[in-house]
Parts: sequence; C-alpha cells; structure tokens
Amino acid sequence: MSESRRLLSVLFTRTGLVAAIVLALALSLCPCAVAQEAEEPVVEGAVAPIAPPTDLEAGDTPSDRGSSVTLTWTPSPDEETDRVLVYRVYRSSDPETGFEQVGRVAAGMTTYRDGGLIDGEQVFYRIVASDGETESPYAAVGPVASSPQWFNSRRANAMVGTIVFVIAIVYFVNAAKGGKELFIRRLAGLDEIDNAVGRATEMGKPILFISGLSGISDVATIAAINILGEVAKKTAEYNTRLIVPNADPIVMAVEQEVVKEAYAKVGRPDSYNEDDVFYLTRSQFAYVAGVNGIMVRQRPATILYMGMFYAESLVLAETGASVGSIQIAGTDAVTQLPFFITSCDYTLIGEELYAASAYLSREPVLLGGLKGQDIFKFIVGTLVLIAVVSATLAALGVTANDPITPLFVTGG
Amino acid sequence: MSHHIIWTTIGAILTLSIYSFLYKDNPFYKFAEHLVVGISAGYYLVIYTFNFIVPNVARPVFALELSGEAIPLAGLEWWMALIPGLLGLLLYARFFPKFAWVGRWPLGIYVGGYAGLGLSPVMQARILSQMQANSLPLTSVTNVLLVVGLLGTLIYFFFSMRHKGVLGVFARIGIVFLMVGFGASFGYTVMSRISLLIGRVDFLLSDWLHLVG
Amino acid sequence: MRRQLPLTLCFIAGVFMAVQYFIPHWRVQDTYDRFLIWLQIIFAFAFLLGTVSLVKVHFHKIRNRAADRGYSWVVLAGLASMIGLGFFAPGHNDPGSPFDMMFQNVQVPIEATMFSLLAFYIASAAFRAFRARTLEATLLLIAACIVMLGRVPVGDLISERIPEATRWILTVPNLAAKRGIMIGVGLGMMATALKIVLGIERAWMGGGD
Amino acid sequence: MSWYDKLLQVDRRWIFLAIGVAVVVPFFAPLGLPVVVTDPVQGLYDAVESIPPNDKPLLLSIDYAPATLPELEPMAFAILRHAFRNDVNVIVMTLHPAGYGLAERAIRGIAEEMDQVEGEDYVFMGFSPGVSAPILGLGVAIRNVFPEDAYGTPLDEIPMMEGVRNYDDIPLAITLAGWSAAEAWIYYAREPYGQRVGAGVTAVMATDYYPYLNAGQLQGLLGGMRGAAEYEVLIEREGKGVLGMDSQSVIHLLIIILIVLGNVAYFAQRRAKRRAALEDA
Repeated sequence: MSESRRLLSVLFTRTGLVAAIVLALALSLCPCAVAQEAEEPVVEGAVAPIAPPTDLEAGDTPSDRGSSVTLTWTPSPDEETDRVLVYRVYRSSDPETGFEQVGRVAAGMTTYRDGGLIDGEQVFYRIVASDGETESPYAAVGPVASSPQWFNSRRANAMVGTIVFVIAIVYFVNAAKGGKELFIRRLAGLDEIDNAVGRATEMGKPILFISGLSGISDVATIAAINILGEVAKKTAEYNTRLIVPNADPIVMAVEQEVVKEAYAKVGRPDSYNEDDVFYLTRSQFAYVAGVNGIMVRQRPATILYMGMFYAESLVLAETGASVGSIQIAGTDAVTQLPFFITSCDYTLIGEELYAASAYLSREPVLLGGLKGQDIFKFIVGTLVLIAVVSATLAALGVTANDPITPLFVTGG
Repeated sequence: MSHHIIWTTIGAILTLSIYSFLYKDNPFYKFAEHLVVGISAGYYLVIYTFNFIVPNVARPVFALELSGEAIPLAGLEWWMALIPGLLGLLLYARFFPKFAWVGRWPLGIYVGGYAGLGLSPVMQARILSQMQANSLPLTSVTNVLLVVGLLGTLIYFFFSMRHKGVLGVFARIGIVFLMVGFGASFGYTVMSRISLLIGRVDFLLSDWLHLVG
Repeated sequence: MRRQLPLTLCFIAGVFMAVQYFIPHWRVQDTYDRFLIWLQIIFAFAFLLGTVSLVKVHFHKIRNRAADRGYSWVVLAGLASMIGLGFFAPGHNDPGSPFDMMFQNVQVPIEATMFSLLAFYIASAAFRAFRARTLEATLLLIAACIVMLGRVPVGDLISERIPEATRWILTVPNLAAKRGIMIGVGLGMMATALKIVLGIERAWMGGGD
Repeated sequence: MSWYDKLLQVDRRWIFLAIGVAVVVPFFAPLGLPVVVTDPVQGLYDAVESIPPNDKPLLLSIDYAPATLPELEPMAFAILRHAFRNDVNVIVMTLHPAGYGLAERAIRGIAEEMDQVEGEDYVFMGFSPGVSAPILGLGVAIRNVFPEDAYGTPLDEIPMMEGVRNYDDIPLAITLAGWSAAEAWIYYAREPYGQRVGAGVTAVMATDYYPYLNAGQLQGLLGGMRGAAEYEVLIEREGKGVLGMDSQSVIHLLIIILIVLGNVAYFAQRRAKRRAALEDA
C-alpha cells in the first residue's frame, strides 16, 4: 500500500516533467494518497472519507482460557484503493463514550483478538480503518463479554486419538495378564545385551550405561531408566560392575534406586556401590569430557547408550569404539541415529527404544502394551491411506473437497 | 587489557589440552577434564539456585530480597511457594536411610507430571501433525514416494508380526528409506561439526595469537 | 504408604498433565503453569543431590588413595571455587562477575573444544564404517556423500545437479523416513508415559511391588 | 602386509592430522569459492525485507549457547545488519541461561558498528527463564515477560516499544538456537498465536526443521554456517560465514576421498580373500 506512494514520490523527484504528468493522471485516480505529495493544497471535503469496515461481529473467543473476545469484520472497500493502512480497535465499557484504542492490525487482516478482559463484564467495540492519519467513520458492536471454556474443541481429534490409544494399550495389557502368548519380532541389539554382560564378566571389565543427556521431561529418559532396570538385574546376577554416570540429578536419584533394588532383588545388596551410579555435571560437553575419561581409563567391555542424545553422541561413540568396547545404542533422537548406526555395533531405532524394556523383561503385561502400539500404528497407517485416497480424489476433481485431512488438524 | 590476555591465554591452553586427547589420554587432558567437570557442576548449582529457588521459593516464603528490600508477593501466596520448596527438601530424605522412602514422593510427582505431558500433547505434536502433513494426493512422484516411505517405515516398526510377505516387502522399503535418511543426516551434519572446529581455530589464530584477521 | 503413595502421586500428576491439554479454562491453565514451575523447582533442589554425589565420589577417591586422586582435588577445587564465587563473591552470577569470568573463560572454551572434536571423529567414523557391504550400507554412504557435496560451494562447482539431488534427498526420502520415525516414537512415548502413569511400569521407583 | 590392509588399519590419528591441516590452511590462503543461495534462506531474507522501516519491530531471540556460537553467531550478525540497514527496529532477547552475554555482544557490537541508538532502534531484553512460558507469555503481553529491559529501563519509557504489546505488533520473530528452543517457538508462538516465525539452527538440526518449513510453520530457515554464508551473500556483506565455506569445502572433499579410499581398499581386500579361498579349494 505504502509502496505505491513511495513509487510516486520517486517518480516525482527524479523525473520532473514526466512525473508531473503522471502525477496529474494519478491525482484524478487516487486523490487522497497523492494529496500529501502534491504541493497544491487540496480543498477540504473534496476528498471522500475512508470507508469503514463492515459486518463487524464480536464474540467470546472459543476454546480459550477466558478474558478474550474475538472481532471479525469485512474489509473496508478502500483496501482496494490502497487507502487503508491499519484497522484500529477501540474498546469501552460504555456504548457511547470512553473508547480507548486497544489494538491495531494491518490492512488485510479481518480478525482481532482482544485480551485482558474481565470475564462476564460487558464491553463495546468500535473499529475504524485508517491511512495512518485520517480515520474512517467507525463500525460498532456490543455489548459482548468474554468467558472461559472447559473444553478445547479444536483439540477434540487429539482427545479421540488419545482415548483410542489408551483403550488399545489397556485392553492388550489386560489380555496379556490373561496369559495370552504374544509374538515379538527379534531386536538384534537387545539380544546382544545378555552376551555383552557375560563377556564383561569374563573379561573382568565393567559395563558403562549412559542414559542420555536429558532429564525425565524426555520420555526417552524414562524408557532408558526402564532398560537400566533390566540391565542392572543381569549385572547383579553376574556380579559385574555397572558404571552409570549421570548428567541429570533427578535421573541420578531415580537410577540409584533402580540399581540398588536390582542388586537387592538378586540377594546381593552389598555389591551395590553408590559411587558407581553418580552425577558428573549437567553441562553437555563437560559431561562428555568426564565420560571420555572414564572410557579410556576403565576400558569398559560394553557400553550402552540409551535415551535422549544430542550432538555428543558421536564423541562418546567414537571414543568407545577406539577403546574396543561392544557398543549398543538406542535413541529416538532422529538426528543422532546416523552416528550411533555408524559407530556402534547395534542400534535401536526410535520406537525400538521404547519397546526395549518390554522385550528384555518379557513381562507379559509390558509385551501387551507393544501389541496395543502395533494396533494403533495399524490404525494410523490405515487413516493415512484413507486420507491419501481422499486427497487424491479431491485433487483429480472427482470429489469437491477432501473431507479426511482436516480431521488431523489440531488447533492451539 | 592484560587482564584480557591472561584469560584468553588460559582459554587457549585449555583448548590445546583438550585437543591433546586426540593423540592420547594425558595429564593435560585429565586436568582440563576434571576442572571442567567441577566448574560446570558448580555453575549449574549456582544458576539453578538463583534462577528457580531464590525467586520462586526463598523470596516468597521469607519475603527475602538480597539487597535488603522486601519484595511484594506478586499474587503468589507464600504457601503456594512453600509446597514445592518442601517437596524439593524431601529429595534430601535419601541422605537419611531411615526416611529415604519419603524421597519418592517428589520423584513420583516429578515423573508422573512429565509422563502426563508425554501423553496427549504428543498425540498432537508427533502423530496427528505428521499424519496431516502426509495426507498427500498421489499426483506426483514425490508424493507417492513420501506416502510409500512413511508406510514402509511405519511397518518396519511393527513388533508383533513377522516381517514376511507383503509386510516384509514394505518393511524392507522402510529400511531403504531409513538408511537414505540417515545417510543424508550424516552428510548434512558434517558441516556443523567443521564449523565448530573452524570456530576454535579462529579463536586460537585470531583471538589468541593474532595471526590472522 | 511407602510404595502406594508415590504411585498415587504419580498417577494424579500424570492424569492432570494429560487432561489439562484439553481444558483451556484459566483455572486449569493457571494451575498447570504453576505446576510446571513446581516441577522446575523440584529439579533445582535436585542439583544439591547431584553435587553431593560428585563430592562423595571424589572424596572417596582421595580417602582410598586412588591412583588418580590428584585430579579429584582439581574437581573439588573447581566446584568449590564456583560455589564460593557464585554465592559469596560480589556480583554473584551477574555478567562480568568473577563467577561469570570463570564460566566464560574456562568452561566455555573447554566445552566448545570438546564439541569441535566431532570434526575429527566424524571423519574417522566415516572412514571406518562407511563400507558398501550391503545394499542398505551402500545407500547410506551414497546419500551421505551426495549431501556432503551438496552442502558446500564446491558441490555447486562440480555440478548443478548435486545441490538439487541434495535437496531432493533431504525433502523426499529423508522426510518420509523422519515422519515414520516420528509417528513411531510418538506411539512409544505415549505407551511408556501411559504405563508410568498407570503404575504398570515401576522401574523408576526401584520396580516391583 | 599389502597396501589395502595397511590402508584399512591406518591409525586414525593420521586422519585427525589431515583434518587439522585442512582447517588451518584456508585461514592463510582463502580459496574464495562462490556461494549459491537456497530457498529457505531466501525465504527468511524476504521475510525480514518485507518489514516496513521504523515501524513494528523484528523480534530476534538469540537462544544459542557458547557451544554453537561458530554456526549461529554469524547469522545473528547478518540478520542484525540486514535489519539495521533497512531501518527496521529490533527487539533482542534470549531464552538460554548462558545466552545473555552472547546476545548482548551480538546486539551491542552490530548496533555500534551501524550507529544504532538503544531504545530507538533496538532494545535488549535479556534472559527469561523457562522456554514455553516466556514464548507463550509474549503472545499475551510483552510487558508481562519483560516489564523492563535488560538494564532496568521500564518498557513504557522506551520510545521504540510504544504501541508494541504482543505478537500482534511483531511482524516476524526469529530464533537462533542450537537446541529445541527453535521448535518451542513454532509450538508456542506460531501455533497458538499465528506468529510468523523464522529460525536459524545448526546444520545438523536443519533437516528436522524441513517439515515445519514445508508445512508453512516457518517463514524461512538458516542451516548452519552455510545458511549464514548465504545470508551474508544476500545482504552483500561478507562475514565469518563466507570465510568458513572454504574450509568446509576442503574437508567435505577430504572425507569423501577417505570414504572412497576405504571402499577401494575394502573391495581389494575382499577380492584377495576370495581368490585366496579359491586357491585353497
């Protein structure tokens, strides 16, 4: 919008005479915008006022925490003549007076969300179109009041999905309790853990377990803790040293419990050494410096990397490889998977990490959960296929629109 | 100015100490390693205490401001600040074996809270959004590949069925896509890593030795 | 009481966090905001646990006259100096304080250098592991080489096709694989989280009954 | 021992040495290879370019930590230079606890270089703890998250902040982060508020952000040092990004040569083994 004006002024200053002609022409077409550029004073009243926006509507913002109202309108017809720069929004608790500007939006927008209201208190709005200096007559609406909602309808699809998921998992967990035998495909990295513990015992060397660099807030860390529980049971049985350096103090606290209980369960509570499940530092590469030191000095027979990893993955895994350890990794960090795949002997990819504790423990209840996951995955795959068919039909013009894809869109 | 030179020199010596690890483990590396573990552990203890415990617990509960001015409670009732403070203190129960089990209370809340966040928000952020993004009309080769690749990868992750027959074919396609993706990620990353090395060399050559620009 | 209460707390916290996602009402959302801060506060308190653990490990090394105990003194000295400067020195952790100078000039360069070791390791890993042994391995290494070339100016010099191929690999096969992984990971996360909330998986509190 | 066995068992420290040499040499003898601009970078450039001068401010969240400085700082410099050259006002903040000093050094350095006035052309807000909370909070009211700037001046006393209340008054927010903060901006600013967001991330993270770019959730994306180099080319002001591209090219080639050598040796060894096996039989 301002573009046209800038252009005009450039023409005016640079090309004298030609510009005057162009201006004269433009003047007749767009009197207001040029009024400021032209030297001649324009007679008041010769300029038509900017047309206001129309169809102004106001209502409580749906699916929100409260204290906000959403306004919508049809743009001022003068947007087409580039006379409108902004819409200004005014609010008052009185329909007649006391209006104060509460916001403005650029031309082209047709909604405004006004926040900071008190729920249930009625307010009135006026909105004007403006070229930056003069304002159009206002469009008014009101009274309107904001209110909070107890359900976010824009997330209904996520809710349905979550409920179906929970039902699928709980159903199969219960079915597994009934003793139904469940097949689980082989996960090479996990089969190797038994051998790895045995190998470490034979060599008289420790096992190093690294549960990622993140905290409990990453579910991957919880998965890693579950795996540690299973690994600790095995090392306790074999009486192999298990070293667990931590980057997160809460994870350390939890893992001390996990390892301690595992040793207690196999009747070797005295073999548990709290100094082996310890905190190093929260700092990413200071932690890596420390763990590298442990690797080159303790030369662990096996190193397990489970959980959430960041850039440090390859520094750790290459150092581990250089000291000749068998390395098994598992992470859902997509960016780090290539490095573990390159440097480790076995790598659990993404969802396999979450399947690991069920796989290792062979507890029917946990295996049942895996079956539930598969069923849901099947549902996801089928829905994607249906959506693809629907989108294709719509794209080919067979159907008017694609009714399926929008079902996956979730709002804030 | 000399102040600055001393700090830069310390940084440079520590930098070289770490690089010496590439040759082999040695006392310089060991020193730098142990130093950074100690310093960074202290750093985070201080930072978290000042950023979370002081403003959210200590100040509201004791109305304590380090400069001596009492601060307003900003709508936060003091006992609302006391609860997380007490939960935090309960963590220390593990120092007293008799009461160690009490330390599980805050852990339960902590683990449960984050696990809950791993439920419904994940459905939206990781599953629905990706389904939406992949609901593509099969009108181009790209789209066909995206759909086939996604389904193949999904099938690769099936745990409770043998990867045989049609399933096996799709799982295999899934692996192919995974491997190309991993290769791409690897190749893409090299750049970042070299950038970091360039950054360190720049520090040594420009900031410390003033050899270049 | 010893096991049931933490499990109950875990359940309540988990259900609340899962359900609040669907309830925009300010009463719930304000509680959610506050609860998030609670979790962060608990986390902040845990740092003392961690620090005690670190001190204990090195104290034991010194007491047991372990071979490398000299370095344990280095750890303790570093830790003590930061705690001393942070809590007691003027300026505490403000920019420009002694605490901040230690951070900027000791911790930062060491960490940055550790990070930059990746440039070396990425080369040695590629040399060692990128062998065209199987179809999958071959695809991986070809994709890696194309993208490596396509990301640097020299790739543009060799052929215009290389940056194009790079973009294609990144936005088609790579994207499809990532989406598949993301959905799978999402399901794994949800299942794991659900099992924790429902108390089916109890490893976090030492497992069992 | 034949050549291929030697090659396959080469001490990796020789590789380390080669990498070291390849990084250092271009510092003294730049090659000056050309840089081609890609769409995601052009997208971010266009988004900044479209902000009208001396109007609503650009929000630049410098969320990187020291570890990712070499990749992300050149981006901060280039974007700030671009904004200031166009007389676009800038709000700078950081979400990383270790980012305060880095953010301050970037904004102060470039502001000084380009004669920009604090409070009129730019504001430095400092650090806000938490990640989702401040991002969400800015959508409600900037003054809730930052009642005052980093140096204690109330926002109401800062001329540039007049009429700037929340995302409605910020045409574009750019995050420069080597961690999940960039994602957080999409989740908590773009999704709930429809805020236009651009991101600069490390090269390694960039692939993860392609889906957001394709889904239109990001206006543009700078990936790593090359992203910075491309941006530097667009604003016609070369910096550390362009300088780093030479070392990058050399090392990328070196790694590819290593992979090729490794495979040649591997196949030679395999063939020799097969032949030996045949002869034995």
